[in-house]
Amino acid sequence: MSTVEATAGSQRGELSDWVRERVSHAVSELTAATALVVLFIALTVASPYFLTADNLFNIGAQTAVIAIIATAQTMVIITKGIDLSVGSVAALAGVVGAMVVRDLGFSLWAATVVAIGVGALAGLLNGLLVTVARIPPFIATLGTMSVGRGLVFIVSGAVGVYGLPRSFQLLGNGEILGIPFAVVITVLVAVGVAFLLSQTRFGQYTYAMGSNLEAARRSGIRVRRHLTGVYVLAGVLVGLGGMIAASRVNSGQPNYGISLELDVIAAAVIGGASLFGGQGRIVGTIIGAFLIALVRNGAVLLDISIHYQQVIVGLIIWAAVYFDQYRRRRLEARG
Amino acid sequence: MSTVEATAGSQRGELSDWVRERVSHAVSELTAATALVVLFIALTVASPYFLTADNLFNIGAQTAVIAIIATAQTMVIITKGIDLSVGSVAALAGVVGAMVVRDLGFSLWAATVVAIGVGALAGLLNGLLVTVARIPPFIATLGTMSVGRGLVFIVSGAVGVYGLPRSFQLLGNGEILGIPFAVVITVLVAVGVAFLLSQTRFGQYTYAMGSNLEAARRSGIRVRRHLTGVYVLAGVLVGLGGMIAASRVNSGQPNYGISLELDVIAAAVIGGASLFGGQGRIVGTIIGAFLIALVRNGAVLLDISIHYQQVIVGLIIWAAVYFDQYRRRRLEARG
Amino acid sequence: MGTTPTATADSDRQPTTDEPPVLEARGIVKRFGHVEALRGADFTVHRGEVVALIGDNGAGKSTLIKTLSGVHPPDEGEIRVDGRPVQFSTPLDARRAGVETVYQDLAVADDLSVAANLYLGRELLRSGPLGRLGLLDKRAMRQGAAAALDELGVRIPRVTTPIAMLSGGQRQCVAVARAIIWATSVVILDEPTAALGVVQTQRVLDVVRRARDAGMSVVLVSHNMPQVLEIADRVEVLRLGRRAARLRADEVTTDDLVAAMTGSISGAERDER
Amino acid sequence: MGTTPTATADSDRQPTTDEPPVLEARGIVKRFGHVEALRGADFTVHRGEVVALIGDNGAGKSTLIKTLSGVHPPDEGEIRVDGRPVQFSTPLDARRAGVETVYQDLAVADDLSVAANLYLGRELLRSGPLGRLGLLDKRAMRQGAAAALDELGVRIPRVTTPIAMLSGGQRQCVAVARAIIWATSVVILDEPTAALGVVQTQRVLDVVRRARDAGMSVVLVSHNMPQVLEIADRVEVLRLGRRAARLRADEVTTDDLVAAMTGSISGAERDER
Amino acid sequence: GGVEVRDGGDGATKDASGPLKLAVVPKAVGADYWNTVKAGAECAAQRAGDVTVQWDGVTTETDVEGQVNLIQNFVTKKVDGIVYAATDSSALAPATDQALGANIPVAMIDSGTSPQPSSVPLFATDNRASATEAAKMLATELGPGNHEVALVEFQPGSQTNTERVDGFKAGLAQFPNLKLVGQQPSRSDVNEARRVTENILTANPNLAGIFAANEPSVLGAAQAIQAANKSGKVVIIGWDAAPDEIAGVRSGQISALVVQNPFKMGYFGVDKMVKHLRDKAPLASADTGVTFVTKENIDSAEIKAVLEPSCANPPVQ
Ligand SMILES: Nc1ncnc2c1ncn2[C@@H]1O[C@H](COP(=O)(O)OP(=O)(O)OP(=O)(O)O)[C@@H](O)[C@H]1O
Ligand SMILES: Nc1ncnc2c1ncn2[C@@H]1O[C@H](COP(=O)(O)OP(=O)(O)OP(=O)(O)O)[C@@H](O)[C@H]1O
Ligand SMILES: OC1[C@H](O)OC[C@@H](O)[C@@H]1O
Ligand SMILES: [Mg+2]
Ligand SMILES: [Mg+2]
Repeated sequence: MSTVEATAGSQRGELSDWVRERVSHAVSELTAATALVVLFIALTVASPYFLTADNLFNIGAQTAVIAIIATAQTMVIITKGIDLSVGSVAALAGVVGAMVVRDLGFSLWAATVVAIGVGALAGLLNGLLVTVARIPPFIATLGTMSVGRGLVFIVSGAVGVYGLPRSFQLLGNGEILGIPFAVVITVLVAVGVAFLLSQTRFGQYTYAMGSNLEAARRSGIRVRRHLTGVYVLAGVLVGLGGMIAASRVNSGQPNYGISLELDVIAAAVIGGASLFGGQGRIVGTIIGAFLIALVRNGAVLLDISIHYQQVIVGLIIWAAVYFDQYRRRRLEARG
Repeated sequence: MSTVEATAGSQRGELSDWVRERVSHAVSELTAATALVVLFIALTVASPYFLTADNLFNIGAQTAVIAIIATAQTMVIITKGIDLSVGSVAALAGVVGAMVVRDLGFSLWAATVVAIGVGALAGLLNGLLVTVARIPPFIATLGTMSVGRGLVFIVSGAVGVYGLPRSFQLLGNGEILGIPFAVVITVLVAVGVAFLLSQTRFGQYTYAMGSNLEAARRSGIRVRRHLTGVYVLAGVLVGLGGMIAASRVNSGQPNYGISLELDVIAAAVIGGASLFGGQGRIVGTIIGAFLIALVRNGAVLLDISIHYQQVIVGLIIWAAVYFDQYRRRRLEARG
Repeated sequence: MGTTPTATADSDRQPTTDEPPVLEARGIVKRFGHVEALRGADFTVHRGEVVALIGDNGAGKSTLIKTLSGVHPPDEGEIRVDGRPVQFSTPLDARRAGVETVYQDLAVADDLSVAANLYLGRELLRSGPLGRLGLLDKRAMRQGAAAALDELGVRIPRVTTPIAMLSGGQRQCVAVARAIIWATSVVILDEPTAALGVVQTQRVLDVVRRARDAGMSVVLVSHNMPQVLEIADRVEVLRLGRRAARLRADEVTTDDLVAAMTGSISGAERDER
Repeated sequence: MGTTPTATADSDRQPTTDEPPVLEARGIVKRFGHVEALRGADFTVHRGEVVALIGDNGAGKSTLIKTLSGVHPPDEGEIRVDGRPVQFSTPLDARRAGVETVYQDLAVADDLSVAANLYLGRELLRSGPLGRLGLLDKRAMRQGAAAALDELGVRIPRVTTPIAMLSGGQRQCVAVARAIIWATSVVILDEPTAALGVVQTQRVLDVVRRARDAGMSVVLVSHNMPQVLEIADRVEVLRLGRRAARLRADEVTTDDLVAAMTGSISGAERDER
Repeated sequence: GGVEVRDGGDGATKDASGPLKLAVVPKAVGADYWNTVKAGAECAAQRAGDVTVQWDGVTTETDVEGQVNLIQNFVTKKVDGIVYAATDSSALAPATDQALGANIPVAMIDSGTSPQPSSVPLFATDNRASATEAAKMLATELGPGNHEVALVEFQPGSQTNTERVDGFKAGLAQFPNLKLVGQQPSRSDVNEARRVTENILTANPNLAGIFAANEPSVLGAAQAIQAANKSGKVVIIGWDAAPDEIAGVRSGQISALVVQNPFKMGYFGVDKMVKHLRDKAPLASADTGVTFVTKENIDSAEIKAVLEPSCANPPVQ
C-alpha cells in the first residue's frame, strides 16, 4: 500500500464524519432556530395578538434594518473582524440620504444610492485601516464609530432632517403585495449574501481569510483587496440599512444607531458566528435577529417591561453562545 | 562546549537586546505620553485658562472615574478578555449605593462597601461565565451589560435616586490638602494595581494567562480561580468607580455609563494595552485616560463643538494604535 | 529483541527490583467525543531510566502523556506513583508528584521573560509578610534562572528577554530546561527535538543524559528511530491507543521498532512470548 | 566528499548543462528589523533534481524559502527562473512561475474543507456568465480533489471534511499534496516530515520521489540527516544566512553534513577547493 | 406600482364598555419627569375605575425607531387607546396613523407629531416658547449690563433639544447684552453635564448665567457651580423639577426652573381618553401649562400641587 494517511482518520467512519460535519454546521443555527420556534409557539399560545398578519408584518418590518446590518456584521465577523462603526455609519448614511432629498431634490432612489455610497466609503475607510494601516478591526472601527458620529452631527448641524416628501417613506413603510418592502429587501440581501458566501469565490476567500489570513495570502489570494472588499460590501449594506431606517421614521436622525453594533453582533453570535473568525452563516444571523425582535415584540404583548426585556436578551445571548461553545468544544477541540 | 543555544540569539548583542526590551515596554506609553505632553503645551499656549490650579484640579476629578474603570478594563484586557459591562455595572453600583444611603440610612462608607460588593458580584458573574461556562469574554460581558442595565432600572424603578445627604458627596467632591479626594483614590488605585500587576504573583499570572492560557494552566496555575479573581477585582474597581460617579453628582443615575466601555477601552488601547492579551500597563492606561480628558477639556476651553471632539478622539485612537502596532511589528514579528 | 525490559522481567507487570515503577499507567482510557484516543493504555517508567514512547501519528502518545501530567484526567484506568495510586486531576497534581513535562505544542507564555517562564507557577516570593501578600522576589528568580540555565549548559541572551524574542530552538531549550530544573522524579519530553537542528538536538540529548545520571527518569516521545535507539534504555510502543510492545533498546533495530509500531508483529503476542 | 555538485562542476555558478537552473537565488539579503536573516544567500536547483537545504536552527532556511516563494520579497539579491531574473513580490508571482511551497508552519485554512484548501486561490468556476460572476464549481473541485489525492496515494476520509477535523499527519499530507498537484516546475518542502511518524514520513518521501520522477524539481528542508542522504541528489548548506557548501548526496556522510552546518570546515573554503 | 406606503388597515369599531386597557408611552424611561407622567396616568386610571395602564418606553430618547416599533406593537396588541409622547414629531407621525387606521384612538402628551391629525389631541407645553421665556428670565435675573451666558443642552439632534435650544437662542436674541459664550451637551448624563459645565466655567471665568435644558443637565450644572464655589454668582435657569432641582431652588443655587405639569399630562392623557372611549367625548388639545418656579413662589399652594402632585389632590384643574 502506497497510500498516505494518518491513523486518526481511520477511527471515524465516513458516514459519521459526514453527519458530524452537517451537524456542526447546523447546531448553532439549530439552537437559535429551536429557541425561535419555541418562543413563537409560546407567544402564539400566550397572546391572541401574536399570530396575526398585522403583527407578523410589523415584526418583519421592525427587524429588517437590524437583519440587514447584522448580515453586514456577519461578513466582517467571518473574516475575524468586527465592525463597531455600523451605528454611526448608518446614521450618517440616513442623514445624508435625507438631506439630498430635502435640499437637492433627489429622488428616493437616487438618495438611496447616495446613502449606499456613504456606507461604502466608510467601509472602504475601515478596510484600509485594517489592511493597509494594519490597525486591528476593533480599534479601527472604534475610531470610525467616533469620527462617523462626529461627522453626522457636523453635516446635519445636529438637527434632525425633516420636511421630507411622503414618498421618502416608501423604502421603510411601503409594501408590495401585502409584504413590507423592507422585508423584501431584507430577503433579497440575505439570500444574496448567503449565496455570495457559500457559492462564490468571494465567499470562499472570506472564510479563508477569517480562518487563516496568512494561509490565504500564501495561497495567492490578494488579501488586502479582498478584505477591503468585505468591509466595503458591509458598508454598502450598512448604508442601505441606514437609509431604510431613515425612511421608516421619515427623517434623518443624527442620533440613530447608538449601540446598534451591540444588537447586530448579538444577532450574529446568537446565530452561530464566531468572533474567532472563519465561521458564521447568514441564515443563523437572520434567525438571531428575529429572536431578539420576537423577545421585544412578545414583551409588549405580554406586558413585560423594557427592563425585563433587557435581562431576557442578556440571558439569550449567554445561552446561545454557551450551547454553541459547548458544541464546538465537542466537535472541534483537537490536539 | 556543551552549551545549548540557538544561533538566532547570537545575532543580537546583549545590550541592544536590553535596550529593545525597555523600549518595547515604553514605546506605546511614550507615544501616548508624547501626545499628552504636546497637547498639554498646545493647550497652555492656546488658552490662558488651561494651566490654572482650578482647571487641573477639575481635569483630575473629571478623569478619576474613567481612570479607575479603565484600570479595571486594562486588567481584563491583559488576560485577553474584554469587559463590556462596566457601564451598566457602574450604574448599578452607584444606584444601589445611593439607595442604601437614602432608604436604609447607611453611611457613605458603608454604602461604598455595598457598591463595591455589587461590582464584585457582577465581576464574579463575568468571571464564572468566562471560566466555568467558557463563554468568550466579549459575549459574556455583553450579556452582563444587558442584564445589568435591566437590573438597574428594575431596582431603581427607573428613576434617579435623589434626596441624599450632603455627606454623600464626599467621595466625589471632597478634597484632602487641596487635592480632590477622587484623584487621591485614583492614584491609590492606579499605584496599587500597577504594583499588583508588576510586582506580585497575581500580576504575573494575569500576564501569563493573557499570553497563553493553556501554558498557564499546565504550569499549575489555577487559571479558573485566577481569571475569576481578575474579573472580581475589576468588578470591585468598577463598583468603586460607579460610587464615585454617583457621589460626584450626589445621586444615583440609572442611565449612567452608557457607552462607558468604549471610553475606557479606548484609554487602555491608547496606553498600549493589546486586545490580543499579555500586554498592557496601568501607567499607559492612565495616560490614555488623561489624553482623552484633555481633548475634551481643551475642546471646551477653545469652544470647539462636541462634534469635532468626537472626530478628534477617533483620530487619536487610530493614531495611537497605528504607531503601537507599527512598533510591535518591528520588535516582535518573529517566525 | 522481544524480551521484556530488565526491570519487569519476572512477571507481566511487577518489577524484580524491590522498587515499584516511579510512574505507571494502567489501562488508561481517554475519549474525546466519540474518538477513543486511548483504549486501555499501559505505561511504566522506573527510576533512573530513559524510556522512549513511540508510535504512529495519532497512536495516542501525546494524549497518554497529557494524562500522566494531569492535563487530561483519564476516563478510566489508574496512574501510580512509586506504586501508590494517585489522581492527577490538574497539572498541579502531577507537578507535586515530581513529574515535569515538555509538551509537543510547547507551553510558554510569550510575553513573559525567560526567568518568569522558568518559575511560572512556582514563583519565588519575598520572605516575610510581603511575601505572604504575593510579592515576587524578582531578583532571586533572575539569579536562580541564570544559574540553573548555566548549570544545564543552556545559553540564552538574558533571562529578562521575553520569550517572544527567542528563536524556536531557544524556546525549545527554555521549555526543556524548565522541566529538568523542576522535576524531582520524572521528566517527560514530547518530541522535544522535532524542530531542532542536528547540533541543538545533540545538546538536548546531552541534557537528557545528565538528568538521567542525576537519578531522574526520562520519558521521551520521538519519531526519530536512530535517536530513540541512541538515547533510550527501554522503548514502549503505543499502537491505536494501546501498548503494543515493550522493548530493550540495546536489543532491537529500527526495523523492529517500525514493525511494532505498524503492527506487522502484534505487540500483544510479543508481550506474551 | 568536498566536491561541488555535478551540475555546477566547471565554474563557480554556471552549470555545465545547456539548461539554466530552474530556480536560482543569488546574493539574497533579507533583514527583519536589525536581524539579518539572510546575508547574501545563494541557492540553485536544476530540473528534475531533489535538493536538500540544510542548516542549523536560525540559519535562514525558512527565510530563504519564503523569498523563493514570494512571501518575503528580498531586500537585495536576485531570483532567477530558468535563467531569467524575476520579481516575486507576492506568493501569487511564485505560484505563477510554477513554484509551490509547503511551509514549516503549514498554511491551511482550518474551517475550509480539504477540497477547498486544495483549490484555495485557484478555485474552479462555473463555465459561462455565472462563472464570470465568481460562481464556484464545487462539484468539479470535489471530484478533482478526490482524483488528485487518489492519484498521489493520499488517503483522506472525505474531501468535504473541514481541515480542522484532520490529525496533524493528515493535514501535513494535504499540504504536501496541494503543493505537488499544482507545481509545474518546483516543489519546496520546509521540514514536511518533522511531526510525522516513521511510516507517514516514508510515504511523503515516496510522493517526493514520484514528483521528481515526473520531472519536477524538489527542494527539501530537513534536520534529519539520514533522511537527507536517503532522498536528496544534492545538498546545499546554509550557515548564518549564507551558502556554506554544496555537496553531492552520494559522496558525503552525515558527519560531513554536520561539519558543514556547524562550520567546523568553512563552506567558503570547500566551495573554492 | 405595487409598492405603497402602508397606512394601517381599517379595523372594526371597538366596544368600549367594560374594562379598558391603555398604553402609555413616555419618550424614555429613567427620568423623574416621566415617572411623574406615569403617576398622573395611573391616578386618572384609578379614578376612572376598570382601566389598566400599560407603561412601557425605550431606554433613551434618541431611540426613535425603537419607539416606532413599540407603538406598532401596541397597535397589534389592540389596546383600547394609546397615550404617548413622541421622541420625534416627524418620525412618529406614521405610527400615529397606523394606530388610527386600526381604530385605536391616540392622545399625545408632552410632544406631538407633525402633522398632528385633527382627531389626536396634544396635552403639552410649548418647549420653544418656554425656552424663550427662560432666556427672558435669565436676562431679568442678570439685570442690565453685559453678561456672558452658556447653554447646557442635552442631546444634540433630538427634537426636544433642538426646540429648547432654538427657543432659548431666539429669546437671547432679544437681549444684546447677553452673549452666548459656550454650548455643550450633557447627553442626559449628570456626570457629563457636570464635566462640561466645569470646563465652561474654566474657559469663561466671567460667566454670569447658565441655561440648562433638562433634568440631568440642570443637576450637573448646579453641581459644577457649587464645586467651583460660584453658587449664587452664576445664575442658573433650569428645566424640570427633580427633587434635587427643587432643593437647588430652595438653597438659592438655581434661580428658576421651567416646570411643566407632567402629572397633568399623564392624567389628562388617560382621563380624556377614557372619557372619549366610554362617553364618546371628543378629544381636544389642552395646554397643560408651565410654571416658573422660583424661591419666592416655591411654597405657594399652586406650585406645591405641581411639584408634589398627589392623586388625592391632583394638579389638574
Ligand atoms: N483534544 C482532543 N480532542 C479530540 N481529539 C483528540 C484530542 N487530542 C487528541 N485527539 C485525537 O486522539 C488521537 C490521538 O492523538 P495524539 O495527539 O495523542 O497522538 P500522537 O500519538 O501524539 O500523534 P503524533 O505523533 O502525531 O503527535 C488522534 O486521533 C487525535 O485526533
Ligand atoms: N518574521 C521575522 N521577523 C523577525 N525575525 C525573523 C523573522 N523570520 C525569521 N527571523 C529570524 O531570522 C533568522 C532565520 O530564521 P529562519 O526561520 O529562516 O531559520 P531556519 O533556518 O528556518 O531555522 P529552523 O531550522 O529553526 O526552522 C532567525 O534569527 C529568526 O529569528
Ligand atoms: O419635557 C421633557 C423633559 O423636560 O425631559 C425630557 C424631555 O425630553 C421631555 O420632553
Ligand atoms: Mg503527539
Ligand atoms: Mg525553518
